[in-house]
Amino acid sequence: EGVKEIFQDFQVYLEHEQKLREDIRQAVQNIEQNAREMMTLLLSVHQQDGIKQTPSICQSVSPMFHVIQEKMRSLAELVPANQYYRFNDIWRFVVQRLAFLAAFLTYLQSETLISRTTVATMIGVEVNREDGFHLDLDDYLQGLLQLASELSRLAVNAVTAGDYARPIRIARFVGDLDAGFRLLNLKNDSLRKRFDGLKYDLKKVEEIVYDLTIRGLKPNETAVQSI
Amino acid sequence: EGVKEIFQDFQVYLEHEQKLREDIRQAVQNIEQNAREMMTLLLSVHQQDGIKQTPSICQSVSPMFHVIQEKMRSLAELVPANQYYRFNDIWRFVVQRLAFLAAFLTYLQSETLISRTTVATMIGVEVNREDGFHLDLDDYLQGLLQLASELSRLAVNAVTAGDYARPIRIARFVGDLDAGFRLLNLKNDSLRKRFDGLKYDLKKVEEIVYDLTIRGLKPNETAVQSI
Amino acid sequence: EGVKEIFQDFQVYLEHEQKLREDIRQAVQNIEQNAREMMTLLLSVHQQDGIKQTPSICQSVSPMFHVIQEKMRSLAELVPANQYYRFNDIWRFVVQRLAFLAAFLTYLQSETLISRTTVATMIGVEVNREDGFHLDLDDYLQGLLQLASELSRLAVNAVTAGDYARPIRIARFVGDLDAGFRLLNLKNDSLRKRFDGLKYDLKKVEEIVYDLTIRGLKPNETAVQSI
Amino acid sequence: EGVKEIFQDFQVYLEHEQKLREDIRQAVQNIEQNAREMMTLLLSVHQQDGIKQTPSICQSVSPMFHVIQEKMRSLAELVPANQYYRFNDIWRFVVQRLAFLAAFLTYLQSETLISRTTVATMIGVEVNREDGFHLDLDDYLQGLLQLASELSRLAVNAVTAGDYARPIRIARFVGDLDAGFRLLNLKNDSLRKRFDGLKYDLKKVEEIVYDLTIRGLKPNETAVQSI
Amino acid sequence: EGVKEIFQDFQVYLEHEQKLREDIRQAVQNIEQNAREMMTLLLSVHQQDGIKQTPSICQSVSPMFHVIQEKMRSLAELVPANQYYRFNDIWRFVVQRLAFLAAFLTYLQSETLISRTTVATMIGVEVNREDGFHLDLDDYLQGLLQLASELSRLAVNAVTAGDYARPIRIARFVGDLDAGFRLLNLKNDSLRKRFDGLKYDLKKVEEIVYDLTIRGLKPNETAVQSI
Amino acid sequence: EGVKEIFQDFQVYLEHEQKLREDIRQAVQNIEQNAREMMTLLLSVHQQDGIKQTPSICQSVSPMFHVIQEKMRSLAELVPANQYYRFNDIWRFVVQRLAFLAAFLTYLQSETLISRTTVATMIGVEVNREDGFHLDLDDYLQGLLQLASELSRLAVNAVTAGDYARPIRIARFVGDLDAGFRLLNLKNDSLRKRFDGLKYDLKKVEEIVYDLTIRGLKPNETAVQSI
Amino acid sequence: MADEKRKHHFDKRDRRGKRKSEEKVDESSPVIAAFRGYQQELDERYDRYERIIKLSRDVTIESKRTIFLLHRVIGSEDREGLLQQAIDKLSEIEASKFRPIAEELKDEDIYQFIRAYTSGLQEYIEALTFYNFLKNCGLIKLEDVQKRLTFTAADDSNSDETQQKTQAPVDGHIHVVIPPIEYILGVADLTGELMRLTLNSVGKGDFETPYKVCDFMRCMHAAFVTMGSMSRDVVRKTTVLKQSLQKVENACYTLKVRGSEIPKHMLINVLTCASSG
Amino acid sequence: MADEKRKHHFDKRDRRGKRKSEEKVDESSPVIAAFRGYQQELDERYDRYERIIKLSRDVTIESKRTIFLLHRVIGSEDREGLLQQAIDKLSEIEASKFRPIAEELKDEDIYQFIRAYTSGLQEYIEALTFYNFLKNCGLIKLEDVQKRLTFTAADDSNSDETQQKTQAPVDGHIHVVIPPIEYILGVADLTGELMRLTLNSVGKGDFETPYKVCDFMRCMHAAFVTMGSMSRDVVRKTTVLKQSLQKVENACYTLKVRGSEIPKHMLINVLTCASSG
Ligand SMILES: [Mn+2]
Ligand SMILES: [Mn+2]
Repeated sequence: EGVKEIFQDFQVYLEHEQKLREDIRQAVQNIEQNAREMMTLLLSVHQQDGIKQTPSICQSVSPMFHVIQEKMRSLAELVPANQYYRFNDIWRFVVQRLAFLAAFLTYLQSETLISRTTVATMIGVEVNREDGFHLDLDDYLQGLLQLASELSRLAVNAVTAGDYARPIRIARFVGDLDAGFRLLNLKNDSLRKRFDGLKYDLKKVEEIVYDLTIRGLKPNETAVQSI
Repeated sequence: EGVKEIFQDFQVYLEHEQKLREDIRQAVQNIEQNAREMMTLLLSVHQQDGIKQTPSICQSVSPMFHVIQEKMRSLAELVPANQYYRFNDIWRFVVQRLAFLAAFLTYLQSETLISRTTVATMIGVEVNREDGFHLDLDDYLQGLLQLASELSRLAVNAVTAGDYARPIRIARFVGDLDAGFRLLNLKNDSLRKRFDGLKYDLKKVEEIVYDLTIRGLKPNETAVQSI
Repeated sequence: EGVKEIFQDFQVYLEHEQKLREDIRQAVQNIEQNAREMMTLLLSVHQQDGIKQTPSICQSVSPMFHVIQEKMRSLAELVPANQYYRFNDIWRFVVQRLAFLAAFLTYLQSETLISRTTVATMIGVEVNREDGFHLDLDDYLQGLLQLASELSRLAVNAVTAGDYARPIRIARFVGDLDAGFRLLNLKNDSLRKRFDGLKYDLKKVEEIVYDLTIRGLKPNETAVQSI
Repeated sequence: EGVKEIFQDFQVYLEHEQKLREDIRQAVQNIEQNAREMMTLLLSVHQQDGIKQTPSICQSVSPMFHVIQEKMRSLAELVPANQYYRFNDIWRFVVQRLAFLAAFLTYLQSETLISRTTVATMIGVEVNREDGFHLDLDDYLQGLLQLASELSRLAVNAVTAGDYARPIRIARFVGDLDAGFRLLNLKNDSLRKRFDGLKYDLKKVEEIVYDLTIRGLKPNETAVQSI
Repeated sequence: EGVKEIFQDFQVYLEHEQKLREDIRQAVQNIEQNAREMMTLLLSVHQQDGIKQTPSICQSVSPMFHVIQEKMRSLAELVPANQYYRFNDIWRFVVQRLAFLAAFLTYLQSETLISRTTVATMIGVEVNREDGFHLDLDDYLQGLLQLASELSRLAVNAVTAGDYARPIRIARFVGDLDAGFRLLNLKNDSLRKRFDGLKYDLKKVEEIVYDLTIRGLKPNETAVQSI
Repeated sequence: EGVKEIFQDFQVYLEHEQKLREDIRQAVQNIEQNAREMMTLLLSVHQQDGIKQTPSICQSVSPMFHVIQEKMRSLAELVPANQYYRFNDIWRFVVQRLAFLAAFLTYLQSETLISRTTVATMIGVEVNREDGFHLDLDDYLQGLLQLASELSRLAVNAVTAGDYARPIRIARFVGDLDAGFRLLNLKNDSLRKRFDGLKYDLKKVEEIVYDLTIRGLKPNETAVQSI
Repeated sequence: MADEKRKHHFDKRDRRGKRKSEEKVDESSPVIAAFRGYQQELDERYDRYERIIKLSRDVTIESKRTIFLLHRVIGSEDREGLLQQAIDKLSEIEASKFRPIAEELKDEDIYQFIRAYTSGLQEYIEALTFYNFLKNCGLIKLEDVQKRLTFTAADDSNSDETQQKTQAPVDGHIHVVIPPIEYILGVADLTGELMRLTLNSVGKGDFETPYKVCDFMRCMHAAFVTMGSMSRDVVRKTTVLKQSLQKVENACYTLKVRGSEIPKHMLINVLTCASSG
Repeated sequence: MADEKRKHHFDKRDRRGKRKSEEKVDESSPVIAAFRGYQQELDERYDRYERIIKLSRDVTIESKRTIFLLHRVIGSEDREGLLQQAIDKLSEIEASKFRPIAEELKDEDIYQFIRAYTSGLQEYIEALTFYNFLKNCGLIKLEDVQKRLTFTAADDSNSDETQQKTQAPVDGHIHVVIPPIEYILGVADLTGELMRLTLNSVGKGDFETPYKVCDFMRCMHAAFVTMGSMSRDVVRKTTVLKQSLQKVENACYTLKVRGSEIPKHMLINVLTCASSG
């Protein structure tokens, strides 16, 4: 029975794969727990008076990325060379969330767009595929799209908190993001779908600027710029 | 023909099972009828002028929980020890609805979050799984999520009814709920899905506060607090 | 922050639940591996000349039930009292398969119908629901239906292997099973559906007996009976 | 609130409908139990030597139709005048089965096709819609199609039992049925679908006749006719 | 309001479309009725002694194609130029059946394979797609596959009727068909699926030839050829 | 082997079909790339100061339709006569987008409603179904609905950019469109669904007019008219 | 109508007669004789079913058109004219579609054919209740709808045929009976149209309709919640109803917050502008 | 190939250049600059993916054709000729389709592109193992399949471009790596073809093949049952495998019972008749 022998090898192969997949899944679940805590902290910026406590919120979240870096490196060690995309689905979600967290934190600190390299550094992975466990471009972009969505919410709450300049700046930032994304020739289904949502985020902030404009609440350009 | 006798025993057994399931279903249907009536009553708070009649609405719904307690206890007696989870699906829906009703009533009375223990007491079931027919944590949480959704609707109608302070308080309450849920690592599919809806409820009430703010309709803090 | 504390308790609770579910799943997967090996062994009876090696095949499978009993008892210990039906779905499939394996082994050894009690004993679980981790009647019946299906296949292969008496005996056995099942008022969807398949298994073996008869290959009654 | 009053009537209407539907369902379940027993008895004609015991089997089933008649009349009393088709779905299945049982019994007794009137009489319902609870033409036809299917199985088992004339007669009978059904311009989905199955039943018995013919086992016409 | 006039034109246009679809559906239903009658007639060739009446059966079916041609031409007139594939699904089924009927009739008359052109002519449609309402290749092929299935049944009944030459000829014909189809790389799902059935038809007729051969019932070549 | 040759022809035919579908798909993908670029350009009208650059934006987009015309004509050449609806699904999406682009461009240039004929000319297809590759009415209407949605967004951004006359004109234009669509009895699901969105677009622009009116920002009629 | 019917039957006999001579069917067989009878019975039922379906389809189309027409009432200068047109259309539907359906259903068990006309009936109820809401601001009762679908038995030339076939009802009336559940489901659909009406009203500067609709729909919602899960259709439509209700509530909310911005003295100005714009 | 590639890239630069001058995009923005880079990266990946998909689609079509061709072996007089044709076709697929795929995958993480070529690869494995079964009556090993999809690195004009872009593998070979699971799934599909082969064999009077196939498939089935539920695909294909196996078992059964009727002396006669008929 040559057939039997041929298949016995596969049994070992499949068991090993299953074990590996299980280990990766556990590592990822562990990271998700951290991400969830960071998320809760960062989102408190939306709460009453939260917008005024931005600096202190950022300060408490910022160091938490060290833990993330460590855990991501442990995760990376589990994955065999050149097999990143074999198990990609398991950590895709949490990496996108981490990219979002890094991008949101950076925005809150400096109102700038975080670069791919910076995200990679903050969450402790490589930038380039050739170097191993890296930040997939798709995941970085997904993080930015989540950022746009969160910012449209922030614009609403900024007005509530009496900050009329911030929505104007957010509108420009999201407009830039939109222009950037429009350059991309997206095929990927989930990225494309999320990108379709950007249109609504942009529309939302445009409408807020409109609301401010028509009521004469829009600050002048100097006031807008001075963060 | 040993086979025949064996199967005849099974037949008796299966008939008994079906009878039991039928009895449970009828008991549950009966409770559903009560729940529906309480629902209709409580929802009248949305009606024009309803919000002003909150106390009298609450007063008429409150005693109806006595009937619920009785009926739930009769239901509990029907379910054999160890078989709570066997028939769980039959009453899951109505228990979630009752949890919602208790939570909504409590909110309308005191604008506080009802505890799991209180829900269990109000609907006449145990708190702990070990004690038999209990309030499953999932069902309690589902009730809270229904509450968030109903409150976002209430915020809309409060504005229409000219009450501009209530939406502000609702926004804070729903924000707290959101922060609470964010701490949980939800797996359960239906709970998770419902939780995704909470994000929209929160956004909705934040936008209402925004609308009030931008038009200068937001009352000052003292006015907001004095319920 | 009463809300926060409450939700943190829930978080602990939910994590414990997930851990438990994960442990049960692993234990079940482990048993599935054993069941698969037993399956492969028992199914070798279909192979050319397999039918003649029935006794030795049975002898190698029979002791493997000891391992099953041990593992099933460990599984049972994992499941808290009252929660059999909560996690039921996880082991339902493997228990049905074990019931089938026990039934098929018994048939091959003695051409008799295994009782529910015997199945329970062989796989190391209780017979009665009240005693905790038990063999659900549905699962036992599912095992019998799988047996009927496998026997109709065996009848085919017996003929190919030149054994013309065995299909006659199988036809009678499956006929008895069919008459037994007909007494039951089945509601359960999956059981009912599988039962509809029994009709085809029976028809199949009847047609085999027909094929043998019309070609004069049917042995006389004495030859049929002497196993 | 005119709306409220208008809808209160419907509440009563719906409750009454639900109650009625429940009562009918119970009555039907009860009849199904009887039908199942009759089924098991009649189908024993397929068993070893069953074909020779046809007369005694028929004798034991025949009087069971008296009980059916009674129960069907009780059922008929539940249904309001001119609302047969409102609740039709509940008893459709069992009536088709009863029609089959009557048709099979009649065939076994006299090898004739039972008429619609006779079926109606045997199961205690009216023939014409105008007279109340009647035998729907569709249900009668469905019973006949079940008969064709059962007869194709009987042809197989008749050969096994050494009766070579019966399949010839069955082939003619099923051929006639097929010719009859071909006259009908069927639209009804389920009837049409079942009718498509008749083609296979016919093919099966044609193949049996073929098997007998080519082996010279086909009896001459006189032998075929003498039942 | 130029807009208004434009949209009123559109409305006329849309109503016309709906009417058109309805008309086509009715025309097709009407043709289906004729096809069903022709089917019943042609299939009577399977009945006892039917095979001997083949010529008269063919004679009565043959002229019925004139009616089909007329009705198909009326149908074709309904379908605007260029829109064959817009409404294709409505007539696909009946055209396949007509293709089968033409193919079966032709086979019964001359034992030859009908060409696509001849089918098109017989049912009154164009051969080439470019010329408008045509016979789609897929539909023609589906008709041929139905033919193979019907011929395997005819081979069985021919033996029963004592005609041993016909199955030999059918086997060759179906073998040729099978070889032809094997040349095609089928993509189309439904066609491929139906084609998978062809091998069972072929197997069946070849088994009949085998049965005849081993019993020395196979006529010599001259007898086979003389139709 | 006449059969063989016939089937070989069929094979050639089938392969040609598959190739054709592939070619069409590629041509469409290619056009989609162009449409995306035109989209990005035209949408830049929403950007800060974009509205003032409308003429130059239009000037750069306008000639791009020449490329579209060429590519659409090449696509049309691929599609054999009479087979438009066979492959319709492949280009439906891009044609709707092109219809929108043509309609938006025309609106930006002259604030008029583009006619179906003009769209057809601009994208290089026929107007009438009879003439082959044409602009389906549904696709034209879908383009108009996309236009309404984009115009409501433009009205918001016009106000932000300080242009108070444009929203008034947009409101009238969208109002006319709405009145036009109301004349249609839509059946088509996707069109109907999209049409339901039109009322939100209309509501939005009418709210802007309201906002301008109550603040006395609405320009007088002369100012509104002078584009 | 009756002539057409007779012709139809004649055709059939003709077809069958012709077939008889051609077919290979053994007419002496009792099976065949019985099935010939079944064929006739089935054909009659199917034909009746088909005729009703066709009428019902027309009812659906015409009712939908009436609903579209009714939506034009909002913001129109010829409100009464449009309402008149609508009720004329509805009367036309009753006379030309429901009367023939009533004739088909005479002495039949309506539940045997209910599926053939349920969608038409529900759409008609939706249209009629919509008309009534616009006209009288309330809900028309089932009895009143039923009255509209009750016709005096025809007294024309073909009455003899009808008389022969069936017993004329004592009161000389024929009906399309409306089972209460059909009424309820039709009314549930009404709420979708009311939601559209509200949104259009807001657009046209009509500030009263939204509040009126909102109140009305809340009552409906309460009624549906109380009815509960008696029927799967009701549950499904209750969900849709709630969604529509929330859209209307949001519209009222918008009106309120926007309205808050109008300087009192401008209010009249705005309203007149809006209605003429 | 390489020329085409370069042309492709050139086209793109051209297109982009033109666009730059026309567009309203603020090129000085760092966001835009970054996204221009992302665009290029995405385009490259998508283009590579598309190219692989196209190649894989061709592989699927050609492999299916090879399988059809192989089915003609049964009952054919030119068995060896057909087998030769088949292996030639397979070699052609390897050279003209898999080599380009291997080039595309060089130095890439194959799992990023596996979905682009999994269906082609499985179909090819199905065809190759089918060929091997007909030729040698056994299962070809994964290593042997892998060897066929291993190519010596091209030494032609465009090697410099490749060299620059990536590190050439030390051994000078490029591969289309076959993950074991792909091999397993391809082999699972083989059983469907074996089932067809059996049924055709019975038709053509070949009495040996069915038994041979039956044995082989039982081994496969045992192997798959033992592997169990490691992957959803495997479970699904195990079910199909079992159905195919039972069809084959039924065919063997038929052969046996039919064979029982042949008078011994006729057996040779029949066999010769059958093979010539
Ligand atoms: Mn509607
Ligand atoms: Mn295959």
